[in-house]
Amino acid sequence: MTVLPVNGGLVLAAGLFAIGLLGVLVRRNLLYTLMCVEIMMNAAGLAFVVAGAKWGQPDGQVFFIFILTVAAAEVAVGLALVNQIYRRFHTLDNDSTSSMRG
Amino acid sequence: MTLVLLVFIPLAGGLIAGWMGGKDSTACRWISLGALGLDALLALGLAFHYLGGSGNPGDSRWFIEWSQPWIPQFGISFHFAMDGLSLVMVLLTLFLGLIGVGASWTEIQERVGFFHFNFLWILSGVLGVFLAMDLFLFFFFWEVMLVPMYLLIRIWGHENRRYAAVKFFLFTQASGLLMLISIVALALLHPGNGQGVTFDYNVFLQNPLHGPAAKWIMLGFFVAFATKLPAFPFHPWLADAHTEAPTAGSIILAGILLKTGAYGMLRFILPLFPTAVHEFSTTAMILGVIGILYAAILAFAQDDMKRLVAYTSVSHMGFVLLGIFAGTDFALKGVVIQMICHGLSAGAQFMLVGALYERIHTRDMRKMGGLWDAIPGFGVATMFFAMASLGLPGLGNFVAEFMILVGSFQVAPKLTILATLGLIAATLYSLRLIRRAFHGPRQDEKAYPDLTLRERALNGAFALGLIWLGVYPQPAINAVTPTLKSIQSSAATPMAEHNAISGESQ
Amino acid sequence: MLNLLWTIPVFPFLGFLILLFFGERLPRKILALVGAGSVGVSAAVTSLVAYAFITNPPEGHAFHQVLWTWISVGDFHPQIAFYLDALALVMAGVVTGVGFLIHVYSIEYMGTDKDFARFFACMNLFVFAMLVLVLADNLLLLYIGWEGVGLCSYLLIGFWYREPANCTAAQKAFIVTRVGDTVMAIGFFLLVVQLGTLDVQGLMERAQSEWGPASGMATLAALLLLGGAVGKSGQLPLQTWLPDAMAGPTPVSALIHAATMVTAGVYLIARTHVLFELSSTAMMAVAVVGCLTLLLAGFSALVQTDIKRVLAYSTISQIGYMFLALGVGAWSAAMFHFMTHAFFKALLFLAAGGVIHALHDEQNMFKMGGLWKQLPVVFWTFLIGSAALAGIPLIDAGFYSKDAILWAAYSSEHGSFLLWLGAWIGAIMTSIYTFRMVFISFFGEAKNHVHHKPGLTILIPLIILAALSLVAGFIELPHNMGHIQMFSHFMGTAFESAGEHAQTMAEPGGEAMFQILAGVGSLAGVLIAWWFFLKNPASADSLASTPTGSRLHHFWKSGWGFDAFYDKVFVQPFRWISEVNKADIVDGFYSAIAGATQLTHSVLSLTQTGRVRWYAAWVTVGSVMILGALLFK
Amino acid sequence: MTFAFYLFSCIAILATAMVVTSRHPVHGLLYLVVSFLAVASVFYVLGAPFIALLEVIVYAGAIMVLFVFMIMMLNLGPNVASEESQFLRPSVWVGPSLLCLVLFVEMIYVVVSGEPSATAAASEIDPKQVGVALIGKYYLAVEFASMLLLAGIVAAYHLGKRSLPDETTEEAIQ
Repeated sequence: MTVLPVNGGLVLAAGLFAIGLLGVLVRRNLLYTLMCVEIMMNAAGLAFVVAGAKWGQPDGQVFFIFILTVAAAEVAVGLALVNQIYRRFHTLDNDSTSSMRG
Repeated sequence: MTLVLLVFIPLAGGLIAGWMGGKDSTACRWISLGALGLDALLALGLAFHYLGGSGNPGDSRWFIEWSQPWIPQFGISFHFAMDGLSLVMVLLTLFLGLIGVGASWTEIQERVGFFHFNFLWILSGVLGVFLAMDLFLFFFFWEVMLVPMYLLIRIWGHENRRYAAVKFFLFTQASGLLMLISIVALALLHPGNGQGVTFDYNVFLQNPLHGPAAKWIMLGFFVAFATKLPAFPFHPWLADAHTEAPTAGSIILAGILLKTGAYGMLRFILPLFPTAVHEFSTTAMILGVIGILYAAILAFAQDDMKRLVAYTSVSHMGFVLLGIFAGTDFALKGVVIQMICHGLSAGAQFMLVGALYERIHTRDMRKMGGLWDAIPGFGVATMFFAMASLGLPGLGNFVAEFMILVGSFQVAPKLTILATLGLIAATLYSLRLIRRAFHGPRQDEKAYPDLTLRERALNGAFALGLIWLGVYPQPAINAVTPTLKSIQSSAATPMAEHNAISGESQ
Repeated sequence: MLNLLWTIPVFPFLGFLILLFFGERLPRKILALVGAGSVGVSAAVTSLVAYAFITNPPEGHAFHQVLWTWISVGDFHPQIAFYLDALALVMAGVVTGVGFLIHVYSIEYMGTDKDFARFFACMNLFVFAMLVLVLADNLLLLYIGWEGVGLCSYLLIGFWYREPANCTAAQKAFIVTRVGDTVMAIGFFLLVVQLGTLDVQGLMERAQSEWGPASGMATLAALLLLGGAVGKSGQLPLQTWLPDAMAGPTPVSALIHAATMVTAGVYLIARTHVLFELSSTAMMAVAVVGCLTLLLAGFSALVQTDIKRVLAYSTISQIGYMFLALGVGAWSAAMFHFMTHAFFKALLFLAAGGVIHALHDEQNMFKMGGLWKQLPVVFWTFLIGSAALAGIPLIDAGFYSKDAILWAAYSSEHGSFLLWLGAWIGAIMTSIYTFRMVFISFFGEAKNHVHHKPGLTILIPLIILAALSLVAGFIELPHNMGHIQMFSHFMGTAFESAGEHAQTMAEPGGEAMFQILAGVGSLAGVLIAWWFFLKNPASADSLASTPTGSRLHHFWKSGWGFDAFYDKVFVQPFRWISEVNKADIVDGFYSAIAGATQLTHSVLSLTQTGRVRWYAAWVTVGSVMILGALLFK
Repeated sequence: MTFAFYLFSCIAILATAMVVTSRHPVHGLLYLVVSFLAVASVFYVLGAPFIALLEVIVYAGAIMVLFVFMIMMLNLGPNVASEESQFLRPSVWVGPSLLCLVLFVEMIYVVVSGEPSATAAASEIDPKQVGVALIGKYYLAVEFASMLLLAGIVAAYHLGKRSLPDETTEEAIQ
């Protein structure tokens, strides 16, 4: 009977999430932003799976599947948007695409 | 079922008129006139049957009652009922509705169908308010009359209509929210009839709420109704809404919508929260007196004729507030008469201002003067209704104000004396209106058409109503006597000592 | 016959309706017929009713006719009902009789005015309201008439509304009387709440049985009613509107502001005399108000230049006499003076109107002069009226009625020497200013040309009124001179206590002395006026041009500064407040809420940059803070 | 097993850090694939083989391929890399790093303070269990997920069209 490093798994998820967030905050390229969002979602899924494993329940994994679905849809739409934006502004810099006066 | 029909006819008429509007605007006017006429005939039939002596329903509280479950889980039902008070208010509503259609006959030329749709739906909401005896249903109709009114001001109003409409909406909606909270709190806190939550008026009536909760719930209702009335610190929406609304809108707003506030106080606040009302009555009466004087001073200062008339409404409604919370027999009957008479006199004044605006294209009294020369018919009519508004004896407003003041004199002589000063203030603003618009030298030498036959007829209807109530108000008083008696007896417990005093001295 | 009572007010009302609705379309002759005729019919019916009432008096000397119940609340049932007793009959007779004469007079006087129909409509409405007032069976119905006459007064003072000054005068009249009316309304509230009725007879009974003499409530109620009477009758302190009311056409001044409406206050107090008798304080107040008013108005009348203003101040002063009489309990003397005053003051106004008309609307006496030759009938009738006003002994009605008041002021139980002295000085003043007016406008050299002479419709009413001014006094003679008491006996049926006063007056020696004093006083006044204003005008001017003299002159001319005082204390502050608060400060509160919302919006919209990374950063900051708050709370 | 877990964890962290700091999108993408593979291994270690497979197939496979296609379609020139290095000055890094660090510390704190027994008995959860739960208890959520995917497809199709009306610039002009 092996022992699961539950805390280690959660810490890993936290770390991945923090790095992904850092990427979102720092990178101006929309592609990077999308990638970092993927990282964060993956981290969240990881946390679900770790928690599910801890209690020995399948629900964590089920939720990972849902997150996967969301991620897939998000990437599809997100990349289509990136495509559209690049066509319109000829840049992927998300600071320069803002037309709000705020 | 008759009651449902009463509410339903304007709804249906509104739909048909709205649908016809795009094709033929005259037909659409006739349709709304017809729908209201039909409704008025129905109401008159009821009035003759139940007030004409023969059809007295005996001891029953209601003339007619109709109930059908709506959301039974929460004890909500389509519960309509009619007693003398409701009947009188329904008649007033339909009368002013008919006048309103007449008054907008030539004024409204754009989107006629949609106008009449809104107009009839407002009336339908008002009728529902007067007939609903389920608090949830009451709130439902309360909101039904609000949205079309907003549209009426927003679309067909004068220059500053957008501001006025939004202001109207925000005030009424915010106060309506308070009322909704109060209604829900009342339903939850009330012991009910032992069968779970209920919103039924009869159940609340049999077992009024006491204690600190009653006080807060009562305040919630009070703020909502006082905003609609409007009473002193809640009045600012009124001046803008009345000024900017189209003529028919102003007539309905002043004539009926304000009365829903007074009606709500009579119907709900007084009998449902007797102890809370007793504690609060002095404050409310002070607010009423402040309203009378403050609004009169405001009216005096205005240059805009319509705004002046609007503020007079606030002043007159101060009398209503005073009378309601004085709570004596005299005062309550006076309040009902005042509601009717103010509906007539203010309605007539708004109609005249509207008709005048159609001719001279201004409401600014600084640009008028000497109009009696050009349009003497207007002068006579305006003089008549200005006199009604200042409480000239022989016209209905005098009877009403006299009864209210006598009634409040029984419980609060000092406040009443202050309120009586309102009669002087009313003289000041009424005469100033006449003076600035109709007397003095002419400002221009243009000729304007005098009152048309249609306008004369409408004014005559108003004037006859006021004279009738001025010299023979007894039918109206008799109609509401049983209702007011039961309201008083519900509210009597803590007020017993006052009534005892006034009873002895009579 | 008495059942015709209700038709008396109805005829003028019908006339009003016809003139209102068809006034624009009918020819002038028919308008005149309807306008004057309706009042004439009403006068005829009144005389029929009077005949029936006198020859065959109803039980209790009062006739009561109920039309319908007006309001019925609890135990309070005011009715639309008429009540006829001697008091009401005299009032109704004067209103319809004098009213009819004035209407006839107006046909010519207003003949060229373009608003002929409006004039007669308002006049008819006035007669209607006045009749309702005097015939009312309860105070609430009386109030209809009371405010109705106020409305007509307003409409007629502002008849020539194109002139702003007239509008202002009209407004002033309405507002000032309305102040009094409001006080009176408060009195009504008190009566209803305390006694439970406004029916005059019932009220008097209950007041006697429930309050009794010297009760504080009775005093309060009486004083509140006095407030209304003071406003309507132009007594201190609400007299300021009456001189300005002369802005209306002269027949209006004659009918409303001399003969009838302004005496409504006298009527009210006489009507509720039982209540006043319960309180000696209230009686005293009435007497003092009357006495002060008659003096003040007398001095003001002395320095006016406008002939109608002289007459207006003299009206105030004469009504002061009536109040004095009421205050000392001489009810029938007050009514007697009311009647003679109605005759001679209407006469004076109409005659003055004749002059004004003849001189193309010239009202300044100093621009008249020497008119006695040019307008003989007007002159003689004016002279008769003046004699009656001044109370020239023996020959005219004014002497007898004023003498009765003077005697009562001294001899009655409420009277005193001071009141008599005031009234006596007032009488001297009256005759001075009256004959000043006569001498200045009718004697001396002619300063203006007479454009057209008055026709018969003007002269006949003048002559009838002049005759009445002379002979009306002989129906009531002091008991040392003929001792005729027709009037006071008749009035005694309405005032139960009036007979008692007649007995207390029985001191023949003293009375004769007072009569002589009164006669001498009025003759002396004529002499003084003759000396200063006809014989030796320079002396009057030099007296007026001394510093004290001119200041006093100005002070009196402006009516003792009441107008300026009210303007400072009431009018200006009210205007100031209303002007300051024009935009409604309460609205400011709600605007502040709206403003705060908008401010928050504009601050928060700064964060709407469209920069996704910043949004993410803020989300992060938020989650850090929430997590932190949860962890380290 | 524990050793494997830590090893793959380190790889995942390092690879992810490289993603965030890389200059060229394609490089970043490759690091991302590495990261995903490492996480998939972690899943396997944690006793979730089905999820590990899904991770490889969907994340590292399908989604990354989408990214690659997109980069190829956009055909970003060499100036992108230089532009990126312009943006990535140290001063830009400081604030966000601190923020993320704080968040990380807080999350660690949550994890550490939550449960005294930091470990649990390993027990593999096989795909069958997952399938039963998915189609049994969560059938409604599955329906929603499918609708979401459909919506994603429609949206992506719509946005991917060449000629969309050019609203943004019009508004900018106004």
